[in-house]
Amino acid sequence: MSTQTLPYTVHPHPVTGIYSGKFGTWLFLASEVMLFGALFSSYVLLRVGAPEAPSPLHWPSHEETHLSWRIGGFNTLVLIVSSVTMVMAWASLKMGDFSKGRRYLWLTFLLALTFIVVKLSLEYVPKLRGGYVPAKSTFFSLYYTLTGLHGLHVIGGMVVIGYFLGPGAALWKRDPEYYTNRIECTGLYWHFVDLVWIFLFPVLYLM
Amino acid sequence: MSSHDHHTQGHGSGAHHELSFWRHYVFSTDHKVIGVQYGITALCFLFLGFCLMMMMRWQLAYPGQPMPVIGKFFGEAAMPGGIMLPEFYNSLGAMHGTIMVFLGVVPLLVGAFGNYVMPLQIGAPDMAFPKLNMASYWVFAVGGIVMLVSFFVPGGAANSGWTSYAPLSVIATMGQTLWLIGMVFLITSSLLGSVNFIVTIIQLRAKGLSMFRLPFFVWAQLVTAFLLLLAFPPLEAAGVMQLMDRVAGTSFFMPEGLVVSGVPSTVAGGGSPLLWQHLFWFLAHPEVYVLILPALGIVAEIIANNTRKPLWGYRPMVYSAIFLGFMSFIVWAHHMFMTGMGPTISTFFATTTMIISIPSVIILTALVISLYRASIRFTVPMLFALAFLPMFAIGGLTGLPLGLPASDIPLHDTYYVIGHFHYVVAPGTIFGIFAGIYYWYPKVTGRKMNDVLGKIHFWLSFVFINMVFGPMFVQGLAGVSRRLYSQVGYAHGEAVQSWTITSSWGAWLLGLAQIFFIVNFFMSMRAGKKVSDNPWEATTLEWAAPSPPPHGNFTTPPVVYRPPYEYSVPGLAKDYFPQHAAAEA
Amino acid sequence: MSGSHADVSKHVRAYVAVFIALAIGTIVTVAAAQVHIPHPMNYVVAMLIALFKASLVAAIFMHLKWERAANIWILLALCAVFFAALMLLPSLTTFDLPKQAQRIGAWG
Amino acid sequence: MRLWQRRAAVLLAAAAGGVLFARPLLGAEAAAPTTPGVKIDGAYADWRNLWLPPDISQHGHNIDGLIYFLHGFMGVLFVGWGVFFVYCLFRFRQRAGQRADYNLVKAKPSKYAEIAVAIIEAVLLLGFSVPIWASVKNDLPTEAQNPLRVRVLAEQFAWNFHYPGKDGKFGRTAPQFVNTASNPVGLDRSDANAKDDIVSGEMHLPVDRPVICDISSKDVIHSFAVPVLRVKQDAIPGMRIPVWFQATKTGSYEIACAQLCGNNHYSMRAVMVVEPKDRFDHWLEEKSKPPEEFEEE
Ligand code: HEA
Ligand code: HEA
Ligand code: CUA
Ligand SMILES: [Cu+2]
Repeated sequence: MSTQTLPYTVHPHPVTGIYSGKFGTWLFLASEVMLFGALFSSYVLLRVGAPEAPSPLHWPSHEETHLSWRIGGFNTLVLIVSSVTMVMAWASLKMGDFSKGRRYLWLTFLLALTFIVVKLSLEYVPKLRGGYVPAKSTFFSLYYTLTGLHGLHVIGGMVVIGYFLGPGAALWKRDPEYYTNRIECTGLYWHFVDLVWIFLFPVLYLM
Repeated sequence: MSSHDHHTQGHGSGAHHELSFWRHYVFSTDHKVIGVQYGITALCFLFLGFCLMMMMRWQLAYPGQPMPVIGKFFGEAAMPGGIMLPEFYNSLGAMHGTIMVFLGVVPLLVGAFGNYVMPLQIGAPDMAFPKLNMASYWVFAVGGIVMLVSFFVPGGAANSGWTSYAPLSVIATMGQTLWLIGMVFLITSSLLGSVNFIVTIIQLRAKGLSMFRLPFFVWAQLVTAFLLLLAFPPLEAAGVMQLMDRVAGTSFFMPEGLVVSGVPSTVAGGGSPLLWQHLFWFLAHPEVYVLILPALGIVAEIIANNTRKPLWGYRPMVYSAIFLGFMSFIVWAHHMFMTGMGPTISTFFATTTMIISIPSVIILTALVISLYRASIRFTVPMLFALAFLPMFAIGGLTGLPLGLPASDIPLHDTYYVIGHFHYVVAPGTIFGIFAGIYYWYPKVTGRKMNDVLGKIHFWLSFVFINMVFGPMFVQGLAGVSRRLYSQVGYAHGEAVQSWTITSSWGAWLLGLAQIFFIVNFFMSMRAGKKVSDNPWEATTLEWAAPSPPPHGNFTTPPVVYRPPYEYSVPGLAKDYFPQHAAAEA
Repeated sequence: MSGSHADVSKHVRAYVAVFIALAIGTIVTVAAAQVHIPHPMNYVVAMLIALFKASLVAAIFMHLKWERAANIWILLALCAVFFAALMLLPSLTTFDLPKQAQRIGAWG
Repeated sequence: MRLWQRRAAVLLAAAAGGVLFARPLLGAEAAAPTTPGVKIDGAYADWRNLWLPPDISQHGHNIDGLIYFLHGFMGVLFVGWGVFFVYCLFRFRQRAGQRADYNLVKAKPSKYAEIAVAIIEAVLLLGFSVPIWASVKNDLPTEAQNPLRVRVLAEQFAWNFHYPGKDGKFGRTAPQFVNTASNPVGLDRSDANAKDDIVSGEMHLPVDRPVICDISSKDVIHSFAVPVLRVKQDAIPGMRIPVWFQATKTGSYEIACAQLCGNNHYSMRAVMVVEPKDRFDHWLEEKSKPPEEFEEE
């Protein structure tokens, strides 16, 4: 190990009150807000610009989209539960219980997997087979882009969580506090992914 | 995401690891190596962008005439018989803009200068997230390679302008797809970089270095990083949407009822071409301040150093920079006045545009007043920094007629706009970059660049760059549209064609003038005069480190005692008082 | 962040409470959609519920309630302003077009 | 700098300046001809003319006035700062035994100058730009002023001008009727209103009568730009945007495309003929004669 490491990777900066990783994560999330913001903005602009019902280009009613709120609602609950398990993982680690934290992490990972599997097998595949392709209408363009990008974020989260369950776990032995911090940052990201879905669900499935 | 890294090796002078060649020079996590990587790559791209443009200038000056010597290398698809095709011209134009902005200037100002100088100036051992820093460089490199590859696909590189307005870009050839993919990489790289910059500046300042003791350059980098962080994601989203339009047949930007080449289009429609413009300019207006702020930072450093005097109005400058950054997010639609915008919204955007010019005036005024009662040393970096001021003034002032919707009517999308922004980016930003290179070269290499060559480079560049861009205002006022493969088909274009020719000769002579720079740049690495750690007798922290600085930068962590520009302090023997000096040595 | 074990175990109760609130919020969202509120209002209702749920996630799960680092708050404020600009201005621009230009199309 | 270096620099600068002013020597002879047979009127800038082209519109002088004033203002700012700047460069260059002044001047004048800049910008914006823009955008001529309505439909790479004919009503148009050669604007021939409609690739206008152009596009974004009229409006597919103007001088002028629209953007040019009322009516008459050219193929 080297003698001089970077300061504030683990412990909070005395003035700003946070460690660098958390600050960086928040900054990253801010940029994510703008990323999804642009997509939501597109939704708003295209939605208010859409012509009224008789026109073939009118905005599809919720029946016309054939999106099931049951599946969407189920996935919403899955993500909410995964947020709870994520934060519990952190809390357990914070209290020094590594094996409990690990269990919660696994749960989170499996819930994320559930989300993706449900999304793909019950929604994407049947929809695409049924001719509801992205090119069908503005609504479906938005639907696939928004949920697709969100899904990629979920998968990204799974990769990170998987890393901390696998090779990344070694860090716990070296520096438990550092490990816990990294789980906190992962959690911040994970809750953000959940938060995006909280908006996506009503906008796409219920309107 | 968990982007932080526990950096466990390679730091501090105490522990010296033998790094392999690859870890040391290629996949290095040292901010200085990464800075140099960015610098070299970006200079090459800058050179490439310049070459593309010199070819365009031939077609503009002598339309339809075969290009001497070079023409025959390009083959039938681009230049049959040495005569440039319009599609090739458009590719060159779009790629010149893209390369200059995203692969040349931003990586130089932020990736190279920011990365190299900023941590030194704040007395940090490295960036906050060294591995992330390395990742930004490599993501950038991939983006650059994708852009380069796009020249060789069928149909050539993207040819819908650097603005890629839909629907043109959606129906364009394959190069556009690669452009979009490349942009997604470049944007991602900038995002990663900006997170790193902000955290570093906020968290890793040396002891005693409060925010208002930061050199102005660091402030400029901080504001710039925020612009990158919050303005770039919308274009990433827009890029994904345009990719969907091109690849999956969606119609985000495609309205119904299109008839392309006489054939009714099959896309569903319902999209909005203006949506693309909003998302693009939401990025691209802040982007132009990304191009200018760090350059202003460099110029401020050099002016303080060579006037031997504290900067006049340091605090107002900092506040102006912050305000400028903030406002730059809400002026974007001044690029869209001619899309049929109504009076209310156009007034809003025109007002914000006028407001945003005020902080620029304040910064420029402060820099000019800093010369008063100074003791000006006309070193090479100082020459470039001084020339920057009136050149930026011309560019900035010509922004005003563009910012008022009424006077923008005859000027929009003419060469007047081209003149406006080239005055800010070329004799403005590029001069800032040259100034920075001459100024920090001794820090990076331990040697100074040659003075005489530098001065020749400066004077020739100064004269010829005005010869390039001055005539553009004349063309623009005469009504010549931009992005014209040839203007002589128009009577009003033909009338001012001789100015175009002047401009082209200016560009080629400017190119010749760069030989003095390139020779100097490479020659000085071996043959430049060896200099001390602080050859300019400067006060800021980067000069407290050895030249070139070792891993971990400082032999002992520096402590800061005073504001950044304490020059000519009365009662001291030396005319500079470094930030880290406890008392006069 | 709060440090001691006792603190964290107090959080745990909050997490469970928030989970219940979120679950109820989801049910309310779905229920509200079934009663067919007329067009623009249905968005307002749905967004209000979503906003409420999102605030809970941000405040409790993301620890904003306990966060005292000013940086994060400044960042979020900035983000909120630009987000609002991005949401509002493009659509407003479309509405500000002269009447004749609004969504008439090239044909007709 | 040593003396010889300074001399060399001055010499180089002079040489470069010489190149700049010897510009006509660098070969300014005319290249490709403009549209054969059509003489373009209006004394366009030749290379000695450094300013806006002549103005033949009723509203143009307001815009020109604003641009003139702005450039005066910019000139004052530039020269003002520039004089001070150059003065400093000479007066405060480094001299032996002299030190810079550590103390910063209290520069009130700069503050006043900045405030003045802000005020003048506000006046220019609110006093001039906003009213001009409002009149250009909103004060479309009323029926009483008897405006001529023309539908302008852009395509890669041509301008189509669609006149309603005698009945003053535009016929129905739709994309499926488009035929590039015979029916560029997609007129529905079965529509009664379409019978007398006129479609032309050359724009004819009566002088001294308000004109409303509805600008749109079939494919990509173009921009309808008439330099001598001080008119510019993007032609955006999916939108139809009105612009209006009144030409005050007869002659043939150029319509340009100002927005990159593809390979032949550079040649997307049309001629606009402004003529007296009787000539214009005659042209309409001629054009509405039995339309063999309109027959479907
Ligand atoms: C570095 C880049 C940069 C900078 C700093 C600016 C600065 C400004 N720009 Fe520019 N702009 C661009 C890059 C830049 N721009 C680009 C690239 C485009 C075109 C994009 C495209 O379409 O492809 C563009 C286009 C553009 C347009 C759109 C034009 C059109 O398409 O019709 C407008 C309109 O409002 C505009 C306005 C302004 C204004 C008001 C400023 C202001 O911030 C300027 C403020 C500065 C001043 C007012 C100067 C102050 C001077 C003094 C006080 C005198 C001092 C004197 C001496 C020292 C001698 N710009
Ligand atoms: C940062 C941005 C930037 C910069 C620096 C430049 C620099 C230059 N640009 Fe460009 N330009 C754009 C951004 C930029 N441009 C954009 C965005 C467009 C619009 C594109 C579009 O229409 O879509 C454009 C368009 C544009 C046009 C209009 C094309 C058209 O409308 O058809 C022209 C025409 O002359 C032009 C010319 C030039 C010239 C002569 C320079 C010169 O100033 C170049 C000077 C450059 C140097 C002096 C660099 C020298 C570098 C080296 C020598 C490196 C040395 C290397 C090593 C040591 C390794 N540019
Ligand atoms: Cu049509 Cu350019
Ligand atoms: Cu702008």
